[in-house]
Amino acid sequence: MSVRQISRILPGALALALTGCTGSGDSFLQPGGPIAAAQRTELFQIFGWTMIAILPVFVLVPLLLWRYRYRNAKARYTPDWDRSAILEVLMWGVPLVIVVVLSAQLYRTTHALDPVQPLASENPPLRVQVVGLDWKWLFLYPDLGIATVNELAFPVETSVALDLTTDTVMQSFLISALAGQIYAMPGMRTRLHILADAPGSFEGENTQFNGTGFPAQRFAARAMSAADFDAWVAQVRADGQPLTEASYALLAESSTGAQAQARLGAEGMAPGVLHFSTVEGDLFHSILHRYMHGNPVPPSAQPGAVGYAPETAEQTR
Amino acid sequence: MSDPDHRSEARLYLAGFGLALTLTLVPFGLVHWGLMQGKALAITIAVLAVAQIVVHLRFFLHIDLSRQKREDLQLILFTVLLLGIMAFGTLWIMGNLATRM
Amino acid sequence: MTDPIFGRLDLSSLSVWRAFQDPSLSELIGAGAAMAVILGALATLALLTWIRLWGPLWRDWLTSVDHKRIGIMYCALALIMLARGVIEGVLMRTQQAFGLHGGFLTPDHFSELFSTHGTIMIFFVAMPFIAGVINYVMPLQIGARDMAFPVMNQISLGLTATGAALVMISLVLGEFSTGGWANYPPYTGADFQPGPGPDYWIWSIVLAGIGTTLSGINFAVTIYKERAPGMHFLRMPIFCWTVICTSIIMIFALPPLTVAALMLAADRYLDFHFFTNDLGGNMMNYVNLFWLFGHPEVYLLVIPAYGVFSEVISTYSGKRIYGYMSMVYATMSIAVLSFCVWLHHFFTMGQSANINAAFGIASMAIAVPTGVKIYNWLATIFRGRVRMTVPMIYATGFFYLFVIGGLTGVMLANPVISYQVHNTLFLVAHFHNVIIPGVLFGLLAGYHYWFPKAFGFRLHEGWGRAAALLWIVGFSFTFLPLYWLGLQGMPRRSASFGDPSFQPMLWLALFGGMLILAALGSLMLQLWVSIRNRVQLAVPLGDPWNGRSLEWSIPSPPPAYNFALLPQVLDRDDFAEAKASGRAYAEPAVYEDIEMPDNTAIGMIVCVCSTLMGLALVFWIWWLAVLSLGVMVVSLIGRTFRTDLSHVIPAAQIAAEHRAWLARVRAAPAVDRLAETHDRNRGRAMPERPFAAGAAE
Amino acid sequence: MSGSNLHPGLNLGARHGSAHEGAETVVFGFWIFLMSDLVIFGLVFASYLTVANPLGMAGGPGPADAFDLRSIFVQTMILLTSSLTFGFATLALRHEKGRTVIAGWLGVTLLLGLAFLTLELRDFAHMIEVGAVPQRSGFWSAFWGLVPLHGLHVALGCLWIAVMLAQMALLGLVPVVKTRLLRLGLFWHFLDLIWVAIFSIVYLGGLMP
Repeated sequence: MSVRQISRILPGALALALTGCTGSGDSFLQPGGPIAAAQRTELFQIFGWTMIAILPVFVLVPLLLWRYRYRNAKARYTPDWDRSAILEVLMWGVPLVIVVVLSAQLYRTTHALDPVQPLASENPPLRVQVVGLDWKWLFLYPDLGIATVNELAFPVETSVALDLTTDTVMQSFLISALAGQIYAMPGMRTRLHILADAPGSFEGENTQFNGTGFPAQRFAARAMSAADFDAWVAQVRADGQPLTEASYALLAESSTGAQAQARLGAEGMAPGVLHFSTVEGDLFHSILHRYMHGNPVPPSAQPGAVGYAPETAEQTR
Repeated sequence: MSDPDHRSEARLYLAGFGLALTLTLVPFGLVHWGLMQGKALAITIAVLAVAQIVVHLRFFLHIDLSRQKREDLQLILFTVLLLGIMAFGTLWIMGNLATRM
Repeated sequence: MTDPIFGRLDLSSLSVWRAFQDPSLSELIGAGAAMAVILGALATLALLTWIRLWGPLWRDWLTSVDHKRIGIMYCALALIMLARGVIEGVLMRTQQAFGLHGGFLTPDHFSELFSTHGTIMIFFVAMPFIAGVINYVMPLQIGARDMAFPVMNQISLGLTATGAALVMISLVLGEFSTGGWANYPPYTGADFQPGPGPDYWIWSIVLAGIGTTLSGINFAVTIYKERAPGMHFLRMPIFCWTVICTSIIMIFALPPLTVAALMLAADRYLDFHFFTNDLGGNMMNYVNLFWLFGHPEVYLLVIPAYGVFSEVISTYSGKRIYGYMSMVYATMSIAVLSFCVWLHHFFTMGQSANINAAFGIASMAIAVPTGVKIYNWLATIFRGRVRMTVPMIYATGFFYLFVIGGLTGVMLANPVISYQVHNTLFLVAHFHNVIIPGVLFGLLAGYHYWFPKAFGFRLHEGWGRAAALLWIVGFSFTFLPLYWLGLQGMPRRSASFGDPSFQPMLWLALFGGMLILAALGSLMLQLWVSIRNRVQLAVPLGDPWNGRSLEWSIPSPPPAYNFALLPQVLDRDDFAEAKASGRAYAEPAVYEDIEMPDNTAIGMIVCVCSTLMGLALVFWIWWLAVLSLGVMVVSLIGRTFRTDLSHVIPAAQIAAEHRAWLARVRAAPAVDRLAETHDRNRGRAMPERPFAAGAAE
Repeated sequence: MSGSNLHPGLNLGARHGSAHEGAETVVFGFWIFLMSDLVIFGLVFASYLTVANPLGMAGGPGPADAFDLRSIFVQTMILLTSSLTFGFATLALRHEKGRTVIAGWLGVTLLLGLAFLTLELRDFAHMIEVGAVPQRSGFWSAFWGLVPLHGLHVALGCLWIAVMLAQMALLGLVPVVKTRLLRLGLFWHFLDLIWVAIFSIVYLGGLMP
């Protein structure tokens, strides 16, 4: 069996073993889309290749320690032996070859899985703008005119193009079962593409600590059939409230999804979720540009800041 | 200033001063009178600055590559290497991020 | 706004007062910790007064410029801070084990815990421990009388102690940052954390960092200029090579941290816009600068630990280190490569695939020299005669666990994987997996190995074995489950979580944390038992392990001047060769006077003044900041006007001491390695060659 | 120079005996310190370059609004001349021309250093007047983090010269004073090196047509 074959079979076996014991479907070990699946494969391939260098250590340590224990007078003792050309070549050569192989693979997959690239799909792509707030995620659907908090719905087998920023401190956006994470930062726009193969609900989260409500900053990424998605859009339009400058100012206060529900009088929705039927103006770009304008953003106008008071800071918007 | 060693060493300092002076006057003149523009000017300024740094190292700090003990030479070159990695890396990364966001 | 005398320091800064106002469990734990600090300090002061140790403490320790005593003080500082760090770690594991939808700590308290835990463990445990071991061992190994700059060495220690003191004071006054040990803005900017927390972080890091940079300069110059005659670079023990590499990192990787932290300070104090959200600030550059320091930093920590393992494995295998040149090249290439990989800490910031790939490949490249080192150690064991002493138990644990850390390191070096597991518990598991088995096990092995050199008696073997096994097993239980949780997407720094399936693994991790607590307890008990049995454990003749390098050729503990006459080095592993060829323990023909630097209080002045300055800056007490800086500068400059700062030890005294010791060595029976850990071992080793040579073929 | 160079840069020379021998360690140590300091400057330069663009200036004043090329030119000339005068001081030390000559050249250097600082402070005052303050934008933050950092070094250099003048008067030219003068020389020339980078990158680069 060639090394190549081993490296193919071993990951499969490991995948079985590992996914057998996973508890929830919110990890890339149980992928819901092509990116996460490719990331899982990559993980197992690295595992397989590095084992070539690692297994000898695992095996040799006990063998050597036992064989050359002090009381074993039968073992050979060569106190001055300290070099061997063959060993030297192996010691440098084997890790080097492994790293070269892994580097080639790394270069290929890093480019292939670059989060900026749209994903191949027959359906037209969907654009979603993501705004990280203290301690919730706001999703804007610019082509549909709706918005949600802590609920990201999208049709299956569709490339979803996410533009991300935040209106507070730095955050990191991760839906593990679909794709990797990307930072979201105020005044900057990062990009990520996701695609789900089949309907399902996947957990999304912020992984960059941003204050006391951090553990609550989770949301559901819901992949649904095209028909279900249309129905969902209609429902958001029906049960949502308009997202105005005033309601955004309330929403942007440091609060978890549940607290924001109470603040905006939207109890009765799913836990932590808010729906907005309309969005006033180009909210995403006005958030983005607020930090690029050359005007100071004092704490009173800075969501997440100590002393954020949007009522008194109207003039700076 | 009677002894000859002293005089020749002082002359070296004066030579360094003259070179540094020239290498300062030229870029200031270029900018002041607007004799060159854009990229060409930027490159000229950079080249003249590096030349002047070499002049300072040679004539004022007496870094003379041929006569030093190797370990001291290594220190300076090594610093330049590491600083190069850090500064170039910073500009590369931050520049790339700026164009993408 | 702020008081001209007390700045922003007021009653509510006292954590005890806060607990009095709001007696929740979380505040009570905080107040309890504050009380522990205060009472501990008072008890220490009272004890010192009661047994009248102030005089000796001041004369022999605090004002000493002896590299050996400074080294011991560094290690003592590290062990005290280790206790706090471990307790905080266990507290966090407890919180998370009960953290399904809640837990008993407030999120604020939890975030303070992970911030202080990280800061303490890196800057005030690992770094001082390393600085301590290097300080003690390196000059002895190269045959030097002291560091190149003994007074600067004392000042470095003072500045490190300042940083540690500030972190300790933050328990009592105000609160520490909640931004983690990396303290990323804008979260730590004035808008989001206007309190004193991030300022504590800034000043403790900056002041200690200056101390570390000075240490690096000191180590490098000592090795370059103070080697004994004949000690060519290629005759130095591997440990000294690792010190060169580490000091390179101290000299060149601390500046980015200083720059980043001071820029953050400018943002917070003077309303600059380096890293703010608005007005053209660029927080990404902080991340960039921090990791320009942060990545070399972990190699700063682990490279000397590699050096310790090299010494330990070679000694306890009774063999030359295998592949000396390989080791040197590997260490050097790790040191240089460590400067080329910092971006892998932020693959997910949005830069192009080309940049990610370049830094990913550079990161993986470090695995090559690291792998070479591991194989070299195995080849050193091969055809040796191995004694499974405590340091070798640590080394064995290191082999297994560190290799796992290396495997996950290669995974994290891959941007594709990093996109998934970055910022999760997988990352937490990975860096604990390199830092604990790599750095801490190495340092504890070194502690065990060199303790008899420093104090003249061995550490108790049984408790040492218990501690080592508890560390290894405890580590595995604590951190291996975190890999699984990280792969499941559990983010780091979460005070609570919502997925019940995480719970079993977190309980397992808590169990491991308890074992680590027991390991820490065993270490303390071991120290206590060893001190009580110091007469049976004494090894005054200086060579309890059949050592191979110069430090074993002198008495334990060594005299202030280290070597009666600077040794003439003829070989690599010179002392082993000397013992084999019979030239060890020779009496020099002539003894000479030795000039040694005088004790000085300058290090303590710097320590006290900079602590006051740091505190004053944290609480905006401007007059105190200016005053303490002024006193510090004036005393430093004032000292340079004195020229009579050394004393001479007469040759006759040295001759008498050295001859007395030599006579005891010659009179003592040499013990073989089977008796190494028995009371018979007085520090005179029997060469083991004859026994093995016949049995070999 | 004689063949007995123990460290890079100007050596005292063998006739200075123990001062020459002792210089090997301390000068090497000081070189390492300077290299560490160089990394600090290098990173501050790199940070400056990352914000030297319209985004970093955030609509605030740009270099052309605040820099005065003529003043910078005068400062450059002063600093360059001070390097020369310091060089003469070191030569006088090396060739044992006596305390007065050394102190004379050091005094001239000190005056030049103070003149440089005065002009620089005047420039800073002008910048504050036109609103080029660090609170205005990331660009000006980086400028105020970089150029005054060099100014602070010059001020420390001036303090150091003053201290050395006092030590020469009180202690005479003992070995430790000689090696300190040697290191002070390295420091002073190093500052001029940094200034070359500052006037090229910050001022000329900023005022390029």
